[in-house]
Amino acid sequence: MSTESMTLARALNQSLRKALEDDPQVLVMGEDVGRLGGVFRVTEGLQKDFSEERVMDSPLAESGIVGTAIGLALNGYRPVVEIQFDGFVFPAYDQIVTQLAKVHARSRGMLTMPVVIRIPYGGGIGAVEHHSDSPEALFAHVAGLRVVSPSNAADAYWMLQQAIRSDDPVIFFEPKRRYWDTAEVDRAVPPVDLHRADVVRRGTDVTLVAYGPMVKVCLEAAEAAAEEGRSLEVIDLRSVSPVDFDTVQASVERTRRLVVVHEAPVFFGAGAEIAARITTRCFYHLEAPVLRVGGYHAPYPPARLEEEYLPGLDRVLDAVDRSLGY
Amino acid sequence: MSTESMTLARALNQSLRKALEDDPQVLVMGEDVGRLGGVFRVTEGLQKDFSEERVMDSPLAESGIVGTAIGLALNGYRPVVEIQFDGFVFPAYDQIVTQLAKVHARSRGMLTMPVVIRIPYGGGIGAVEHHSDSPEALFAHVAGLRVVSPSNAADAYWMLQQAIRSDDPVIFFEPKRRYWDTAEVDRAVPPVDLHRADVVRRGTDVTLVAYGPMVKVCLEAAEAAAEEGRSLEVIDLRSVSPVDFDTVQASVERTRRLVVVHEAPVFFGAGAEIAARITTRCFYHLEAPVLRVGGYHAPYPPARLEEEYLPGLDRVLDAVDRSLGY
Amino acid sequence: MTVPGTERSHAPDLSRVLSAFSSRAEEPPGPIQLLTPEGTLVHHPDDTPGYDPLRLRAFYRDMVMARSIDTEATALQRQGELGLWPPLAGQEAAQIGSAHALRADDYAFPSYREHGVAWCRGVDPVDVVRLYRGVTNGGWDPREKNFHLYTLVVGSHALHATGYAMGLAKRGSGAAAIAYFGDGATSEGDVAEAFTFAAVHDAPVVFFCQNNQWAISEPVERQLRGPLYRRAAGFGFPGVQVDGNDVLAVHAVTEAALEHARTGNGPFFIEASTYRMGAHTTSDDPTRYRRAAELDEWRAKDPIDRVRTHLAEAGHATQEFFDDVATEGAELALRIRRQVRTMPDPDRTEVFGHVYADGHPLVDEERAQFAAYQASFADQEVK
Amino acid sequence: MTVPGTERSHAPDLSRVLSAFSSRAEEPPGPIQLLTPEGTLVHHPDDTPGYDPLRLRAFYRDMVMARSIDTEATALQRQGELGLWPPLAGQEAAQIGSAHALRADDYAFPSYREHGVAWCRGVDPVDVVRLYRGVTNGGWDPREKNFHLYTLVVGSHALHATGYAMGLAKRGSGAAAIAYFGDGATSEGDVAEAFTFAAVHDAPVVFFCQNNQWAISEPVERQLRGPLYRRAAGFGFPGVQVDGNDVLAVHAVTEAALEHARTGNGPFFIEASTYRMGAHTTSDDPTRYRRAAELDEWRAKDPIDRVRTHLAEAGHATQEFFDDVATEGAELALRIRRQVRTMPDPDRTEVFGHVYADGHPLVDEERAQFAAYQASFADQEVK
Ligand SMILES: Cc1ncc(C[n+]2csc(CCOP(=O)(O)OP(=O)(O)O)c2C)c(N)n1
Ligand SMILES: Cc1ncc(C[n+]2csc(CCOP(=O)(O)OP(=O)(O)O)c2C)c(N)n1
Ligand SMILES: [Mg+2]
Ligand SMILES: [Mg+2]
Repeated sequence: MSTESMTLARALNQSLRKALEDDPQVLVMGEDVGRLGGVFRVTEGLQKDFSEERVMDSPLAESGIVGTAIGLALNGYRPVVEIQFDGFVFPAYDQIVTQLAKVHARSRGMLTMPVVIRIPYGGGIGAVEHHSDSPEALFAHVAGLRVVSPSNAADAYWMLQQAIRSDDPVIFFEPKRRYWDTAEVDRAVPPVDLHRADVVRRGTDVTLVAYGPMVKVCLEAAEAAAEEGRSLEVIDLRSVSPVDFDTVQASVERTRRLVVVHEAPVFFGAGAEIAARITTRCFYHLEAPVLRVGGYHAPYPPARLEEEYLPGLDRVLDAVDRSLGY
Repeated sequence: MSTESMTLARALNQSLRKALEDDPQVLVMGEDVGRLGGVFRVTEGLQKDFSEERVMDSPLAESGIVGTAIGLALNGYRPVVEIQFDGFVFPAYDQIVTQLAKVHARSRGMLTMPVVIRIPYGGGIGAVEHHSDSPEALFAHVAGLRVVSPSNAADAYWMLQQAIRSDDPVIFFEPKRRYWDTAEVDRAVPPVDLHRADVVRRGTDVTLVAYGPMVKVCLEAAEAAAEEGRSLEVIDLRSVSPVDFDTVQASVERTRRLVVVHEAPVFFGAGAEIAARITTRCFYHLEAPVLRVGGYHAPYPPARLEEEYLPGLDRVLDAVDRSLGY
Repeated sequence: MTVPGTERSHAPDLSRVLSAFSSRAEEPPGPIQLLTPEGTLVHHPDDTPGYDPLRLRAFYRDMVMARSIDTEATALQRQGELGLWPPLAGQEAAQIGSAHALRADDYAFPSYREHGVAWCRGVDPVDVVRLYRGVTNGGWDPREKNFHLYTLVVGSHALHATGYAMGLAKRGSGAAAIAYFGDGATSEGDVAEAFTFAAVHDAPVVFFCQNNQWAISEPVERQLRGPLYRRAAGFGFPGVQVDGNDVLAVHAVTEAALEHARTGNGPFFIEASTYRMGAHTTSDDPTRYRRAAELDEWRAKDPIDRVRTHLAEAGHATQEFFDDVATEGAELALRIRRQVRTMPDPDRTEVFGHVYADGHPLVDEERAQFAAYQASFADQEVK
Repeated sequence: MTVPGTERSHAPDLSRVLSAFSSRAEEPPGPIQLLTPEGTLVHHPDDTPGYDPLRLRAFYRDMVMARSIDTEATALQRQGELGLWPPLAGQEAAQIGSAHALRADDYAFPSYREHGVAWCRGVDPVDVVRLYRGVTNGGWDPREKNFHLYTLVVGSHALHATGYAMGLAKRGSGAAAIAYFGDGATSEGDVAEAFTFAAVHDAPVVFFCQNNQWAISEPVERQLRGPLYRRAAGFGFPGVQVDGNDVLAVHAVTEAALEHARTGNGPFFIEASTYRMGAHTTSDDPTRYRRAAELDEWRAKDPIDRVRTHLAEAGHATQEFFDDVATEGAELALRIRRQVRTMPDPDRTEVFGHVYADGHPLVDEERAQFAAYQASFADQEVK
């Protein structure tokens, strides 16, 4: 019996545990990942069971963490790095963009960079500044990186396994406000591809595309819409780079309408790329322009305003209405 | 007689000189900007004429340069920072994204950040790795920043003046392969707004949108197309954040076709945002999807391959053909 | 509210304190200390009468106020009134002693735990609490207080302080900047770059590191090797270690360091050895990573107790004084509580309020859309 | 080609060199030196016969080879065959001396000017030149040579070396890593973070800084205050300054430092004082920022001349040997020239070749579009 109900955070913990067991080259590193088990407890108990050599509390320096992870990867290790919060990945941005992403290309394939960078991201938990950002677009634009985000515990478990096994660097965005959401995880089911989108609800009128924390919002919106007789299809994109455009295209060719939802600011966000490409692929199918629901062009606001800022069910349904209005 | 023919690099030099003369709070800082005058000689002669106090050779540390510029701005100065090459802005990315961009919002308008970050960008000069990147999308996604790029000497002169006078941080991308291109600069003409797009060639069949180094390519493409009886409109976007969508929209409502051209990789690039928004604004006008011509999803290649990598006249015309094929 | 820092202390002679630093051998006997945990004065025996009792009482009062703010805010967080609170308990001497050394025209750059410094700079604690309630990302006018906004990205403000100090020197202001950060922050590249810029520019900036032994769950040994104060020498400027729980020593050392900076001698580094007695923040559970014995050890070195003992034993303060201060602390706590409980949420459109200083079409467009969208609900409600 | 580094030198006793470091007072008389600019041996008078003549001749040969590569590449750039070349002239002793101290299983992380180290690691100079011709961003198999690709983003590879060394220690390999960078690089936060990580993890890494006095147009005084080698002490590990134009001293110090690292004592910092005799790169014009007199001063300290004088005067080498080496250098230059001139451009599809290790639909799609687009021209040409 391999199926078990667990939170998304625990699924990640179990996935790390499995990776550490399966492959002695896997390392876990980051600030407070050791005895504390990370501020979200995702690495809880790992140092105790796998030693300080394999689960390392790093100095408080993100560029140093990623930079030394690159060196460890050059030496045959497979580091899984934790960045404590979304807003603290930027000191490491140079190492990620100019180094990590390019090692494979520069070495003409002679060197691989099996490094996973786990980043709890997004808002909705009432946090202080720099603790609620959604910077995925800033990584998706960079060739050489893979960018993914699970929306539920089962995907969290498996996608992290796949990310660790990938020989490419993977930026692994964890929807922090879903850490405590529970789902069934089947640890025996062979995984689907890391970069495949998943049609999580069938529908006929409008397609909703989301990933990470917004999948749940879209499912709720679809549920609410159903009560009003509208049939929304919901796609969990799962991967932001590359994007599984085939799955989205197939859906839009049926529904003829698309709304993309993410927490990150709309301007230059993932929705732009999806809108541009799907419009090209489905030009003669679309009955309405691809609409986008996301963050505003403003810094993430203080916690008491985040409910206004974050896309919620109502804003998604408003966009659906607008789409159907064409 | 205020009009003078000069290179784009010299126009920038003259603009900096003017700013230093006009406002004692203006400072120039960066690596090698002093005695050397910068590796592209944009700051040539400034330290000699304005002292080491106002034109400062900074230590080799980009985060330090931007971080101290923030401190100087807090103290009433207006620093104009030079980043030596596009690929070296990333060590400063954290200071730009989490600090510079947010000071005004965090202080609820009590503090302003009149900092200009000049970045020579783009390829085409046969440079080594990290010296040919076009990272503008990575800044445009970030609220609180303004992102502009002149395409010619006259705009270079005036846009830099305006950027320095702005109370917001401006990321000023200089098309390095156009540094030596000459144009007439009228130093008396009152500037148009920093963020207005400019229709630089009128046409009726397809609109081309570009900025920085690609404007010239688009103008050449329009010239070549004209010989085959095709009338292309060319818009110099000038500003990547905010984007002057009104000007683009007005054009596309007439031509009904749009091709966006930039050097940066297409995936998650500026073309995506322009395509998404113009498709929404002009949904019933467009005869073809907005097409994008730009860099591939790959690190900028070694110099001997850059001609294949960079969008050139042929690739622009190919996209025009495809657009007209709808 | 006490807003000191404008008059000079009657502390041990600055030059004597400075020479105490410079004559220190490679391996000093320990951090600079003027007041032992037992409340007795050490060093400078010829410095009698030592600190002016007035100043001593001001130290004591502000330390008690800081702890009072901290206790109240922690309670408010537990009651759900705040999203988060990073307690300063244990670090009162480091903060109050150093802040008292600042002049009004000096500019301070705090990190996120400098509630005691904020208090000394005249920032209303309610404004500090406002930040952690999630009402704003700012909270006060930095220029008015010469006290910058809190910076949460660890270490990044060390560079702002350095740049600010470069500006002070440029205009020959004669003032200094001070940057507060923790032991963990010293690992960040930005702090090292700040050292480099400050040294090369002879910037009048004091780097004040509260080494509270922990960066969340990581003990200082995970951040560095060897005595931290020596870091500065590697960058070409002086650094000293001071007993961070000794308000007298902290004050004297900071005053000397600021004077060093203000008089054109460049940057100065202070390592104040202290201890975070509480959790990292209210979200943290320190029992997961540290021993109770360690806490007990440091409790015995409480920064407030020793001043109180000294004041009482030297006859510098009466019971009435202590009672008054206690009352003042309780009243302050009450005021904070009252004001926080009735604190209104920010206006919704605040999201768009200050993204840019100059006009911006995209922000305008989104603000308008947002307003229209909100209005559509109003319509519905009316229906 | 000489590929040394696998046998141990017959140099002055390591322990004696190390103790020479550790007994150094706070203000050392100057950098560690074994061979004066005039070619006479200093220090360790009881160390006769000093370095094995075989080793001395190997040093000399490799330094001449390095200069030969450099001169040829500079010429090729002037003739338009290369896009750029960063000359190493003047830094041969620092590079050859340190590289000879490396064992085959040590791993070196160069910056962009380490052509001499590359040579000693057995990298074909043609592969180095290939990079600056713009044919590739790599050029050789780093794992085969235990010599990493050049890193152009200043300072960032200091962290890679540290991480690599952490890995060496983890598997108890007994080998060390070495990171080469310049004086300017020490300002970058990444280098400071590397120091912190290395110190905290006791990583077997040697930080080898070639202080060539300039970072493009900025003299070292724009980067730091005080002696650079002391930076290490501030991070809790040893640092020494060595005459970087003295191949014997560089070799001895590097060997000691590597041994220190390999035997579990953690990182070591070496400041090799040397001089960039040429331009920063072929795009640079140093006459804009530095005095001719300074260059003359350093010419008198040429690292190759002094070894040659010593070899000749000590009777360790004949004229025939010098002639052979000169011929070898000329032949190498000729081979480089020939191979560069006939070097084919990379295949166009190389752009898409190695973006990812695993499959990637976007890259596949763009590759296919690119191929179709190219084919469309072929069609047109056929028409
Ligand atoms: C760049 C960055 N990385 C990580 C964090 C998360 N974080 C907040 S406080 C902290 C520990 C700071 O320790 P220290 O500098 O010693 O200050 P203290 O909290 O002890 O006062 C960490 C890791 C952050 N705020 N910024
Ligand atoms: C992060 C970064 N910033 C700027 C540059 C541009 N740049 C290349 S070399 C150089 C100077 C390096 O000086 P130093 O470290 O002393 O090495 P040297 O060239 O003298 O060997 C600069 C500023 C760069 N390559 N990387
Ligand atoms: Mg601490
Ligand atoms: Mg140098």
